[in-house]
Amino acid sequence: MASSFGVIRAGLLGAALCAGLVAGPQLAKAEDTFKFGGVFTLSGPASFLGLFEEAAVRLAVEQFMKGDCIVEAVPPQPCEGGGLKIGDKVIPIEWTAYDDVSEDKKSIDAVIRLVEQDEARAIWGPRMNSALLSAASILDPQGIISICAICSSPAMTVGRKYGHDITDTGVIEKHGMGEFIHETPERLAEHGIDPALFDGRKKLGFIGRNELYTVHGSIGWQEAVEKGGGRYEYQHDWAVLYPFGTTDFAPHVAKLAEQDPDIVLMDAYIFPDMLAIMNEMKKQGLNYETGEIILLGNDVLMLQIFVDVAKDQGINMSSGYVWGWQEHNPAQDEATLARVEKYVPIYNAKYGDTEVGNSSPFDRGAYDAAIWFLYGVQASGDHTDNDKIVEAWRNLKINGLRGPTNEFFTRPDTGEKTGQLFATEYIIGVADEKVFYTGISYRDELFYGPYVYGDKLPK
Amino acid sequence: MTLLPAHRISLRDRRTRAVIGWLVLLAFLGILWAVVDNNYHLRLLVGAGTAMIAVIPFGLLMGHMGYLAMGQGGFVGVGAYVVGVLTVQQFEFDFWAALPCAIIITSALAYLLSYPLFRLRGYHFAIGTLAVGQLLYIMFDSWEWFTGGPHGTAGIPRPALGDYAFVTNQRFLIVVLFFLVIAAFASWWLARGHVGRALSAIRQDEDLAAARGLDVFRYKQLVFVFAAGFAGLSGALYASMQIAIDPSSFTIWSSFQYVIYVIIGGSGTLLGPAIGVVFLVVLDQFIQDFGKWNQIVLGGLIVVTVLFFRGGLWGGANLLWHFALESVGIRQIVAQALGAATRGK
Amino acid sequence: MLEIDDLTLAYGVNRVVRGFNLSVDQGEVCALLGPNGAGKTSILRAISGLMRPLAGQINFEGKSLIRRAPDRIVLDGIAHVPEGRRIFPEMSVLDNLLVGASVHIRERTKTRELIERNYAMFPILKERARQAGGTLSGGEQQQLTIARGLMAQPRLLMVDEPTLGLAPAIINTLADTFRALKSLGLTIIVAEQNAEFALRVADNGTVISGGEVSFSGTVDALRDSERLRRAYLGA
Amino acid sequence: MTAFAQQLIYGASYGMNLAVAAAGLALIFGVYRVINLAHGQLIMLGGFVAYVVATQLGTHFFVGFFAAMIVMGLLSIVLENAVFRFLQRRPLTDQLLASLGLYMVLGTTALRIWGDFEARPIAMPGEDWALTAGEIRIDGARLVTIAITLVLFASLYFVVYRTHLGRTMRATAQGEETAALMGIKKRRVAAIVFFLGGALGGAAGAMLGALFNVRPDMGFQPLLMALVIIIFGGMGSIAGSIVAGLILGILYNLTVFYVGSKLGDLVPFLVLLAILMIRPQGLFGLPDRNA
Repeated sequence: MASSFGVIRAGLLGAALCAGLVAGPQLAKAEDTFKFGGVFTLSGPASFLGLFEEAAVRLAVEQFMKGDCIVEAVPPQPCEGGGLKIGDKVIPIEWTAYDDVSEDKKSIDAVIRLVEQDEARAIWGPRMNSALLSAASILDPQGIISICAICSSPAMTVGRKYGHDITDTGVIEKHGMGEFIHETPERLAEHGIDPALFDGRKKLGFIGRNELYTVHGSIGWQEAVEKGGGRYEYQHDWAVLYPFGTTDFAPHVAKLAEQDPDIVLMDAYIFPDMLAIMNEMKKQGLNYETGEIILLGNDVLMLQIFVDVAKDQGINMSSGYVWGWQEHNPAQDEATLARVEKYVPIYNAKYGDTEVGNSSPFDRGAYDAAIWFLYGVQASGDHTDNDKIVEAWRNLKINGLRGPTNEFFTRPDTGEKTGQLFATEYIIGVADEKVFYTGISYRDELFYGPYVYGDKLPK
Repeated sequence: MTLLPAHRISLRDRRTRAVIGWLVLLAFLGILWAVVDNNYHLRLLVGAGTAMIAVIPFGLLMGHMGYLAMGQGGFVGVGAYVVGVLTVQQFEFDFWAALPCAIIITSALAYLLSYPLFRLRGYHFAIGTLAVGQLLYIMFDSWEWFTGGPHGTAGIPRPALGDYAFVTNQRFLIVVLFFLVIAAFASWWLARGHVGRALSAIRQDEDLAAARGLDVFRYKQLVFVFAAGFAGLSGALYASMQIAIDPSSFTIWSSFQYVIYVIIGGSGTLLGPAIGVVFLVVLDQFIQDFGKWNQIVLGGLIVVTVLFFRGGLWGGANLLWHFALESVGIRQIVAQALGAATRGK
Repeated sequence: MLEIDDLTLAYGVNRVVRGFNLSVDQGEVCALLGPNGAGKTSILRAISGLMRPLAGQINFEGKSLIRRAPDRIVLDGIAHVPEGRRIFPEMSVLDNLLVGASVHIRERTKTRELIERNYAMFPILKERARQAGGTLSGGEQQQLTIARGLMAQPRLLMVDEPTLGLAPAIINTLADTFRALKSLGLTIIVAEQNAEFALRVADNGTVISGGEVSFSGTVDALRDSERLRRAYLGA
Repeated sequence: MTAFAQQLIYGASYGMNLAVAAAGLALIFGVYRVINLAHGQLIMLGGFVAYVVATQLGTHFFVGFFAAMIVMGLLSIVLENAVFRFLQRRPLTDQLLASLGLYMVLGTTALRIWGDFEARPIAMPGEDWALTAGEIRIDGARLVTIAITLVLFASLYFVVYRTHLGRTMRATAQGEETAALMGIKKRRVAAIVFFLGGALGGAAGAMLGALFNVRPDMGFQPLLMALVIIIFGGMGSIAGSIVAGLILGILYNLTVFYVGSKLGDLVPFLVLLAILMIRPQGLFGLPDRNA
């Protein structure tokens, strides 16, 4: 009698738990669809980097299904609606995205969920830098294409056949700025910049949050300096890397000031951090308003919205000593502008009133990349073969919202094609509280930092 | 040594219920292992099993002994990094060779730390362990030459026996379940008899226990090292499961996670923490639908559990069972149903 | 003044007091006698509202004290001096006294008068006014707890085990104190193990053993009673 | 030497802010014997209240500052009534966990309401001037927060040691039941203590927010540091909070400056462990009666 109770109870408990575990959200299995998944930071401290990206990729998929693609490919690709045109068939695209809640662990779980439950053939993300290695080791053996549009790590691409990083890495950006500080006075003058800007500047500094993006940034900065042949001094050891959650930046900036740098590269992308650092720099004699130092930064520093916010906090970036870069050419040609004008209202109508917000250069880049990838799949002629997709995608160029003819990058030292999507970097300055394009841009000068991992991921 | 003497088998007996609960849980995991073919669900199971290996022994420290340690994630991290460093970088150890190292190093660390830490009690102990956890995290993050720093360490192998490699989740789950049974059995073995009584005496009134001649420190040290050793084992399996590890998996929040498992499941029992893991892993799948609000759901759940379900889920289940047994009506209904079923045969 | 009927007290399922009755008249000093664990402290705690009775009635000046909060009961005029000389050790003697006057702290002149009266009755407290309570000697601490109880200006003062751990000379002083308080017209309940002390200061006595009343009567009757001795020895 | 002195000053200023954050935690622990992890989010929410009132409604910094104190004080009372009062006789694990649950709920709510990308400045007096002595400079805004801190601590000291309210609080801390026998209303003391604790958290948030911008994750580091401070200074000791806050703030700055920018937390936590070993009751604390 007593044991019967146990059996019933065991059965009930088991059934309940089974039901719980197995009844998790599942997608219906449809045979002929192209399964495309994404892992984004949609909540938590870094959600601002994920919301617009997810929105843009989702928009790209929707536009593709509608047959209303904005970006054009070279050679031309059809965009007929209903999905990918593969041979005679039209293959619908199935898009699934998960939120990693700003946690690396969650983002790995999401990657596995996409691969093993949703059977995705290509995965967008994760962005979390420290999750990349884990994701790579899960995705690569299965030949799953992985794409990241705002990643920062060469770990996304180096030695990885299926890994594709679209433009933005901690290392490569620093090569862009590295080129800029080595410019000749003539070229500076030619573009309306004070030719004496870099005269007598010798020591470089670096400040950023302690994370992979910044660590790579600092390594890239050292590479750029070495490439310049000794005109400047910088060591990776000098980098000031403040920990997560830092509230008072005074000691960190003091450490930077102690090194007495002539040029400081601020590698941060979170407004409150950046403002706190910039305020503190002014107070501690690293004044970029008076030319005490030159402040260099990344694309976030060169956002008009940031310049406006900084102005509200009493920071004047218009002094001629603050420079940064963007991938997005502010002085676009007419064809590109026409595409932007078509795209922006669609995006804004869809997301403008939500927490995603209105269109910016970032979502345009992500949209470009997503459409480009889908064209690549279509051009391969076989959406089930990732090798063919990669091959076809790498031979496709696009005329995107960011500018014409984006393409994959070839490493100058080996001539080998890597997974790095090439996009030109444009040097940006601020004058009269508005960001402006200097006319200086870099393309072939940017190259991979082979020093981070050599040619393969760490084993 | 029998799990249950025959005369004690009664559903009113706590121990009987615990044994049944364990058998159900293990049978449940075993059945899932056999029937689940969705790799993602298998992976959730692997994750849950790995967490249980750390949580059940940790429950002895937290529930049975009443010492709240808020740095357990650090010990799991040590286990993971020992395996990570030994199997990957310069050393290229086999997983099976690295695993005991992980356990030994973690236990040794806990042994050393137990001397200073157990001079503390209550909140002081909690915050002392928090400090240890935070220091370990800083170490993982800043000893780049050893741990890879923010890069982490990648390419950790999954174990193999001869030609049989536990590479798939289903195979790896065998390894995890094996160690889970060891962890559960060892904890049960430790919690019974004099150690269990000593722990309970320490929880109720440590000074009194010491005054009665109990070597309180030795017992505390034993349980602390025991919990840390299994945390190291769990970390080693975690590293192998994840293939790549980095410091962000071993922050203060990961330490809190272990505490949450124990409390939600039911502290003071061995089964409770294990149930807590299963429940939270399943719940996590559902509250993903709450999207950005899921932390609120989890936080609210913790508050409600602490306020209203003092024994956690397992305590609540026992209470329900108790009411069911005490309520004559239900008993009759069940008895009739069973009678009908037997007659049917 | 205080009427207790059929009081039953329990900790969990453990009944410590059963069917206890007590009647205390105005101006009387009543001793609760009994060995350790007899339930004396529980009865005092029930009167002052720290413990909720399982059954029974407690009436003070015609008002029921059942389910009344401790702070209301203090306001009603009952002060409870707990056992073990629970002063506030890190607070000064003066602060200890002022805390005792919490229920009427706004009436400054009254508080000041009460303090002066206490200082007159316990001169040592005046000397030690700025000293931390924890630094006083045992006898001084007991004086402080009684003085602190008086600060609430009670009509009924309940003192729990005042002589515990005190030297005989100090117990003598304490007995004088009780007589002085009685002469002021205060009603007092004193719970004691020390029968000799209780018989010296009290008018009436009630002996409790095992949670029940085993004897009740005047001190004189009590003194001759075999039962008192038996209650202690037999417990 | 100048650099060292400068770091001392920065550290002292940051330490004073942390001391205010810790004092609230210490006060609640001292009287009520609960370590309230949700205090970290009260600090953060205090910053947001100050931001909404001072910046968005366009009032003076001090209006926002007092609003933060009052709103967080009230929220703290609500938390006491809804959660902590039920946990008073429960093991510390339960108390800590409940407060952790509250931490998650409050933190996520704030994140959902305000998001985390924007910079939220609060204009504060002293922002645009500084005292300089040779190479050493002291920002006006930091001086203002130091002044506020001193005023807050003086008021707190006055309330606790010079008023009857403070007397009842101390009495409750030293013997809750005995205090009840003196006619002290336990619930009222709890409400006041939680109000003061929450208000101090709100004040810390308003000051940190004004100095360094308001953000949803701003409560975490101050909470960690406050935990270290209350252990260091002695659980429940107000004087201990300010001394330990100063020492911790200075140590943090010196570590960053001389040891390494990544290792800011290293020395404070090492010192914490050392203190726990040598003098578990902290600098000013009496031996823990509760544990």
